[in-house]
Amino acid sequence: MTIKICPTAFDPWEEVQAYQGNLPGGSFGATTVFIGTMRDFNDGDDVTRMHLEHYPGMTEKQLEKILDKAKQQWQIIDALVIHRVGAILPNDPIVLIAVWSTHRGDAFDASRYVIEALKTTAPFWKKEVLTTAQERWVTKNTDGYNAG
Amino acid sequence: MTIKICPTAFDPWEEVQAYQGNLPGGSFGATTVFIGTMRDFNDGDDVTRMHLEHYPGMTEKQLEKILDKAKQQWQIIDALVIHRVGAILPNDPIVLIAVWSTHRGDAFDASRYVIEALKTTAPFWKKEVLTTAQERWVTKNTDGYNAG
Amino acid sequence: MTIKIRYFASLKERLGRSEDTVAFEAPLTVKDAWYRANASQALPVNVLASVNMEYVDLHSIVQDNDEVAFFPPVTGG
Amino acid sequence: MTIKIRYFASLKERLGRSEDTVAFEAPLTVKDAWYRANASQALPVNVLASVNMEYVDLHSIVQDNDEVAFFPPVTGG
Repeated sequence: MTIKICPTAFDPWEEVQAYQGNLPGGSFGATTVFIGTMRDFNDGDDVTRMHLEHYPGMTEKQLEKILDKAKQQWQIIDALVIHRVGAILPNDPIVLIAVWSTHRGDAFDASRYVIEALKTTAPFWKKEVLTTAQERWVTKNTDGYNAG
Repeated sequence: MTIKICPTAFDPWEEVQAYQGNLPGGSFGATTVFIGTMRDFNDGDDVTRMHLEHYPGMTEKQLEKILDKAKQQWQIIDALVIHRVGAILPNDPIVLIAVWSTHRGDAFDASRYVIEALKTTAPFWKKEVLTTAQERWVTKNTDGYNAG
Repeated sequence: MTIKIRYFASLKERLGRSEDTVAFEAPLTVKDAWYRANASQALPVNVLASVNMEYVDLHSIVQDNDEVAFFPPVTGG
Repeated sequence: MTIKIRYFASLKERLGRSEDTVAFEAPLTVKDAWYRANASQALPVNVLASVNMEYVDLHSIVQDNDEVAFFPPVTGG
């Protein structure tokens, strides 16, 4: 289980490929990856960049708790969570959640759990900069099950 | 929407990276990837390789129907499905399902739907070769929701 | 009128062949087509059937030049 | 006894500072700690609070040297 808070841009596919290369081959049957990417629009406005603030120390602690709970509930072989902080541009990956398991049900359910728990309990905050140069804090996350 | 039936080994991360490179940047907020990988054990036996048979023409047709249904049910920007056929070794990826959407709920639900529908309706059949050189057809897929 | 029948996977191995051609004159169901080609073999339990690469039930009527297929439950993914 | 209070994101901007130090003698709840540091500011609706990087409710009692934090609903991912 690995958690990375990442102050610079990362390539999600290279990260997952490299991480999987260290897992014992033939042991896992299912891998799920979720990637949240910065869009260039939100709530009807064009967004030029974003600043992502976090609470160093507490963020890692909360992410570890989330992965521990996932591991208690599902049969997980390994998991990787990467989250960007700092200045973010449209099309940059913000979050990566990868889960390896024997059977697909565990990988799907665990990765869904991890992203929902992260969005409600991991201390990260987004501030958007619009094309009008106006800045605004994102005040709440959308519901992942009935996303608007 | 792209479907590939692939007679030789493929790198799932490079496939997704390349495919995503052709999507308009900033348009999608969520990407989910599911990869099914060949394990070196099944039903308590060590498996040395596998042969994957399909019904050329019908397989593609059924996969297209599955993606069309997913597109009717969820807000999907794009999707990529790759499935191996032929001789497969442990640790080889067998299937890749990638879905791009604006919000995560759609990507998660659609990719889950696609893998479950593929496993019940796409004409593929697996034959395992055990370390004992014995060959056996896999007779049914596990349930993805309560995988044993 | 003729149809082609194709077999896949364990069913193909068990029958020892991958296809048959069946000639017919009166309306024929998919099930009838099986017994024309496999008089001595009961239609396997859980068998799936398609006509022109679409799933059908065993009581569907086949047409001239149709491609009928029989195969075991699918196990891809 | 003293605690450190930290503020994050929009709350930090609104208050115009990122931390306070509060000295106390009698038992103090998290909510009390807020009013010691922000006498004139009502505790924001929906505010989240932590003590030593674990979520707590506003009636938890703080201890000497605790790190208390207040912040708006989280919006990562």
